[in-house]
Amino acid sequence: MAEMNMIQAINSAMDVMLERDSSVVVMGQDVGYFGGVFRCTDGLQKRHGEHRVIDSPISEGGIVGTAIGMAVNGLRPVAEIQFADYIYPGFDQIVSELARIRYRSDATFTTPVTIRTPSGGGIRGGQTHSQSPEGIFAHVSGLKTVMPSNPYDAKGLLISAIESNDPVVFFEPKRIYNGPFDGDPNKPSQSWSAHPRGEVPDDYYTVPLGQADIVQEGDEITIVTYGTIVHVAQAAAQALGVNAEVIDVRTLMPLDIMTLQASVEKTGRCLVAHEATRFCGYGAELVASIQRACFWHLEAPIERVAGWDTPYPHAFEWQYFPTQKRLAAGIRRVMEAG
Amino acid sequence: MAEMNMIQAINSAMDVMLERDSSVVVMGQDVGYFGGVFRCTDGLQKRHGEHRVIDSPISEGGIVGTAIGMAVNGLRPVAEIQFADYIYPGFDQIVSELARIRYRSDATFTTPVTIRTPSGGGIRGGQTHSQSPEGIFAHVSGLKTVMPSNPYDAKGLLISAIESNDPVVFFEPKRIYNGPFDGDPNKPSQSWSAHPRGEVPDDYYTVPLGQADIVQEGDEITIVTYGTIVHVAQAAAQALGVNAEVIDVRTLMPLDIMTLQASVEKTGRCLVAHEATRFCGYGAELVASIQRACFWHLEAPIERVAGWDTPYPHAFEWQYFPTQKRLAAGIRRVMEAG
Amino acid sequence: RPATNVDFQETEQLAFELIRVLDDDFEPRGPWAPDLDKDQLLESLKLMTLVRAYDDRMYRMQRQGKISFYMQCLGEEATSIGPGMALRDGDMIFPHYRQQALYLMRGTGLLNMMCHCLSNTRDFCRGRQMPVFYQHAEGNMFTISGNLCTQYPQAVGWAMAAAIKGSDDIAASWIGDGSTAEADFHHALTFAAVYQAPVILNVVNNQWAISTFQAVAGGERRTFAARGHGYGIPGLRVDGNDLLACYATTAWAAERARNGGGPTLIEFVTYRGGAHSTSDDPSRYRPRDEWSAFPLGDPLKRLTGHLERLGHWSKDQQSELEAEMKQHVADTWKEACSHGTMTEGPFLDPHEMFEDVFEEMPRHLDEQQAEMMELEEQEWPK
Amino acid sequence: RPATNVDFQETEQLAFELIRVLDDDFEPRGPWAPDLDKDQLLESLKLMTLVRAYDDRMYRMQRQGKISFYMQCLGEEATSIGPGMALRDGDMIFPHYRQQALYLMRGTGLLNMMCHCLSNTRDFCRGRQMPVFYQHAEGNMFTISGNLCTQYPQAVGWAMAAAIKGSDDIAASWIGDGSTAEADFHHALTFAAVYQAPVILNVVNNQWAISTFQAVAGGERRTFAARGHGYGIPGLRVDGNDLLACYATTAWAAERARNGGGPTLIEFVTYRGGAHSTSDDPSRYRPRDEWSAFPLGDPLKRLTGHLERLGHWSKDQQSELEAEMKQHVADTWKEACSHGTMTEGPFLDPHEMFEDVFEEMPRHLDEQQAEMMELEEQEWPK
Ligand SMILES: Cc1ncc(C[n+]2csc(CCOP(=O)(O)OP(=O)(O)O)c2C)c(N)n1
Ligand SMILES: Cc1ncc(C[n+]2csc(CCOP(=O)(O)OP(=O)(O)O)c2C)c(N)n1
Ligand SMILES: [Mg+2]
Ligand SMILES: [Mg+2]
Repeated sequence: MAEMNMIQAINSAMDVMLERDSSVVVMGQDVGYFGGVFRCTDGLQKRHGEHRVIDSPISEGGIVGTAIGMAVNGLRPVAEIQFADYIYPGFDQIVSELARIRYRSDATFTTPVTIRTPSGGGIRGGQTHSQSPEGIFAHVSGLKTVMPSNPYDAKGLLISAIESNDPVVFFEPKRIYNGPFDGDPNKPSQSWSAHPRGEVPDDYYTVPLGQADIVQEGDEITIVTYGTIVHVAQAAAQALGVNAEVIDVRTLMPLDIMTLQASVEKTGRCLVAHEATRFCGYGAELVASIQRACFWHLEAPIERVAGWDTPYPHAFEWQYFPTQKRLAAGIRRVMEAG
Repeated sequence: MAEMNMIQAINSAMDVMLERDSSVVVMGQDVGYFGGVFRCTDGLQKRHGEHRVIDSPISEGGIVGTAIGMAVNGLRPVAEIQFADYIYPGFDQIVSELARIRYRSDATFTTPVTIRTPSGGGIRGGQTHSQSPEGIFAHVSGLKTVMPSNPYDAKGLLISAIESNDPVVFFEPKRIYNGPFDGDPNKPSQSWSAHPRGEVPDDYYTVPLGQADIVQEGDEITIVTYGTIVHVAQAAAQALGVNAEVIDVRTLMPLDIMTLQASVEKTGRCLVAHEATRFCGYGAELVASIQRACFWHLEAPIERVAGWDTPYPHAFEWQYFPTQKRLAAGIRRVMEAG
Repeated sequence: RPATNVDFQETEQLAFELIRVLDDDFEPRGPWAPDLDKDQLLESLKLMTLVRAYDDRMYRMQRQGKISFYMQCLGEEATSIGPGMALRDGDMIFPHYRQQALYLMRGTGLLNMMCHCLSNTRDFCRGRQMPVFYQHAEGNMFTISGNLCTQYPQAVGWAMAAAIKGSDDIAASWIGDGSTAEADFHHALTFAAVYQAPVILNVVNNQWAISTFQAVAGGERRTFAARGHGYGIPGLRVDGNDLLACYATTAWAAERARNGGGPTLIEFVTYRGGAHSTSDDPSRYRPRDEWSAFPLGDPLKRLTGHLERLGHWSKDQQSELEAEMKQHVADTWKEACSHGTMTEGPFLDPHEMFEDVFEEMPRHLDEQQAEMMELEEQEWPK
Repeated sequence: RPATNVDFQETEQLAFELIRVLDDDFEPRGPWAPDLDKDQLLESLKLMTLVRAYDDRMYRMQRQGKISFYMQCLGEEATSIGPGMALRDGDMIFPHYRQQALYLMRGTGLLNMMCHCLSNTRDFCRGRQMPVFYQHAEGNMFTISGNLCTQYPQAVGWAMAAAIKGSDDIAASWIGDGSTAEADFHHALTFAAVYQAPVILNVVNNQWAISTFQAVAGGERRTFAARGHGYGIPGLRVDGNDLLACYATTAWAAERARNGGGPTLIEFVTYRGGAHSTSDDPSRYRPRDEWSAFPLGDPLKRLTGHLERLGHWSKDQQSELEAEMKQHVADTWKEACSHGTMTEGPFLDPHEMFEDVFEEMPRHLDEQQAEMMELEEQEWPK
């Protein structure tokens, strides 16, 4: 056991897998000699060699395309896209190829590729360093989509992703790389050491894909969220003194609807929250699935708190970001309805 | 007035706009000398010249990227992507550039580009000639997203799209290019001449963006859909003898929620249907928005009928496609619930 | 013909010439003439004749509505067969959709290929792909994609992995002239150059991309073979209707790659003898007699001409062979249809549509599968 | 220096040489020596000195937390200023993020650029972009994107439109060495070649792409200038720290484009003198003294050296100029801050966040805007 922040946990996951499985390779822009712009691959090339931790040209399409070819030849590439905002030049290889090669070939070819990419805002990154495109990938049949909210899950889920024979897009909420964030930018930044999930085993372990996590039990309302907003939601509910059940979806596809359903049937009220823009965002699917599964138990309409339907504006980050204030307003709307 | 199928109506819209506005240009693969693989640009190069109706290299990214540059220089490009399945190599230019140039530049630069692309299945096109990715584009702030369901709307909406100073992604349901389709592949194919909306003015007219269309009034259930499924839904409701209100969304972004809300408040029951895969599809947003707007009027959970969450399989097209049978099952679930 | 280990600089001229072996009198000439023995030549002729018979039959079957779609490789056969002969079984092939000959060479089997085009119970894609999107893992033939050029960087990645694993197998990929405009062409060349991947990147320049002449892809300003020069990748421009030249140039590039010399880009100059696909009508955009005027002729005629000159073959033997292949194809078609057609059973079980989206079927697909199967039971209209 | 209307073939050698004007003694030599008069040279020196003072100040302001982010162009100034002088006002510029000098040349204004970096009430992006993502429509300077290389095909499209409209304005775009690996590089070159677009495509090879040396983009196997050869596009490899060479080569390419000669690719060889950005720590991946060892020197020293040789300038005058510019920048910064900073008002009104997503605000944004404004009123924690 060691105290790790999310960067160290993610680094450890790759380190462990590079050690355990000689078919694992790590690739991406600046990931090798330098160790990554967020340091997630720090030291890996030194430990595992240039042939297994590879600096790639600035070509997201080329990174995904070659990763697919490597996977077809028996490797397990873990490819980093430096920011989720820059994943789009690789979109065709992800959607048209990576996601469907197993299917179209009747599983005679498979592509166990993991794509890691930092996402989300709250770091003054403006419109091209803050995006949360997870909903787009969750819509693509054949991709698994994951977003952890703490170091323990990050390492365990990333190892599961690397070991999965299905392609996985693994989003890393960069705002909480170094510490949990309750949505108040004026507070001194916290470290993971205080957080129970900041305790991470040094060795191999997994957190299974496809299982949501009830991070806080409650009976007045269910808050379904993931990534950074898990921490904001907990803080908001606490500040309001509402006994909320907070669920961290963790794996967006496949979705653990059973855990969500059981909770909403218990509380009768539900708020869905994420950082991504609202219209057609992942939250829409959560609402649609939950209203169908729990309709007869719902005492109020399901509300969504999400990024506004605009690009992520540099100057207005804290009016754009789903802060405690906005979560609280959403919780109130749900609690006071009906 | 003339009888036109959707291909002729779309061709006429571009012809009219090329004639009226010297800044309009048409570009895309095979659109020039040949007139397009679906004939939508037939005769346009001959009439308007090689400089205004341009054959492009096979490079969707280059087509969108150069179209943006042309727009910045005062032109109004109408770019064809030969199949919606092949739009992804242009995805970065659409999402990162086209959608956000107005915003990021405080409207000092604008990009009035229309991207036309045939979408949807039912033509034995398999997984790479049948996709319906509209939900992905509706999620991107800054894009308008349109899908007509008949020749009259197709021409009027396309002219509105070309005249819009916002970028528009214009999806053309290729299954109904030549005639309406009620979902039964064994019936002899129908022509548009029998359909009231097959009557199309030869000259300029518009159908405004952002307005849904109630194609059939009813009071038992509201069916919200668009594109090919509009026709399937009408046939299914009729076959069941259900007095359904069928709404053609027409413009997916911005969504005309008021028309949907008024209808569902009246009927108390709602089915959402589309061809795209269900998980995180556009229908999820429709359900999420409607359940919030109409929660207290709903007598049953909102159901979705959509493409299964798999790639579009060649051999099982009619088990995959939302046929009358599947629409009917959905209608029954909604009608019988509660 | 430079040594296979020369520096890039010494190869530059080869991107602008047209590398040929067979002259107009079917005589092998020049430094590229390979030593293929009689059996190998006859083997390749047999294959070429079979592919033509296959294409001809399948094209007509589509016209009769027996299959939904088809694409011929008429006139381009040598650009698959020649290279195929020069590669090892362990080398991985990432084809474009006009390499049916390579699938036959790698043991995919005529019957299996027909069953795929029929999407029948024996389809190795289990009905999930349109006709001609073949695959054959055992034969190291990759699954064909509908999206142009995506296989190019994949081939480079496969080759990078071979190098990482210390194997001397190489990868080879094919695309068309029009596809060179796609992003993945640049991705492939960039990564191949940077990592010196053991890969052969082939461009089959058949003059047309559906209705657009290769000039719309920039082929007239500069040869496609020269596209690699900006990256320091050797380019060979080859007479694609000359089976011996196709073989010899691939052998050169393969030896170079296997010995650590890195990638080679090969442009095969040929002509698309047929329509783009069964959905296409070339009479709308090109002269009907263009092929007959094409200076590089017909690869089949040139190969038979060569064999006749060697005294290994005669017109009669060729007619016999064609009749034999035609019969073989007809018999195989009959057998293929016995495994189901689009209209007559046996049919694939639609529940298979939900398999292989993921390794294990997640709950939501399980439910959708059950819902679909239940609907299958129901009558409609009731 | 060939005539500007020569065939591509006659330009090929220029992609492998290093085109220079100023020799090591700051003497102009060779056929590329332009005739820039004293005033023009002093003008460019003034600008270069201003840009350095600006970069220096803004870099420190970020370090002090006054702005969120910054990127210098230290050492690369000549690759913007030289070309900028050779273009006409009507020519459209699609820059990379290190062309701040071009914005200054095109009249964007130091004050406005600072106000943008502060995202304050005078920010021409109204707070929507990170610092250094400038724009200036009146000056025909495009809005900078965070996504690398996207501006390249856009510049080609702009140039195609100019040709369609019969104007003789041209477009010019800049990217870095690392960005050449992106798909849009290939898109731009393909379309530029096919349509012979009047465009200048510049690659600023400053040796580094964040932590990766230009070799990771393939720069060591083949010059970036040669990337165009595969498409038949002339490439010029230029000493990017030689303002006169940067000017002269751009003038050549501009004249060629304006007269229908089509695109030119220009590689400017230079060195990234500073960190990649304020988020970067180059000591982790390159020797601290690498710049001082860079053979092409410092563009500012070379320009002052040249002017001194001509007797137009002295060390003292340069120190005065630097002091003057430093003061000018300091004063302007003070004024900029009076329009608001990240911490002190006046602030932009957050409701503006919802404007310009579309030309007219649709209902859902209207509602979201109202909801946000209402929340702004509320206290939290209550
Ligand atoms: C990404 C993508 N864009 C467009 C298409 C549509 N399309 C299919 S084949 C084809 C022409 C390809 O021409 P070429 O590369 O020369 O190959 P050929 O058909 O001549 O063998 C086009 C445009 C596609 N399949 N994929
Ligand atoms: C599409 C995309 N991928 C990755 C990045 C992250 N990134 C920003 S700058 C940079 C390096 C660019 O290097 P180069 O092109 O040489 O330009 P320079 O910084 O040297 O001027 C990278 C990788 C990005 N902004 N956009
Ligand atoms: Mg072709
Ligand atoms: Mg650089």
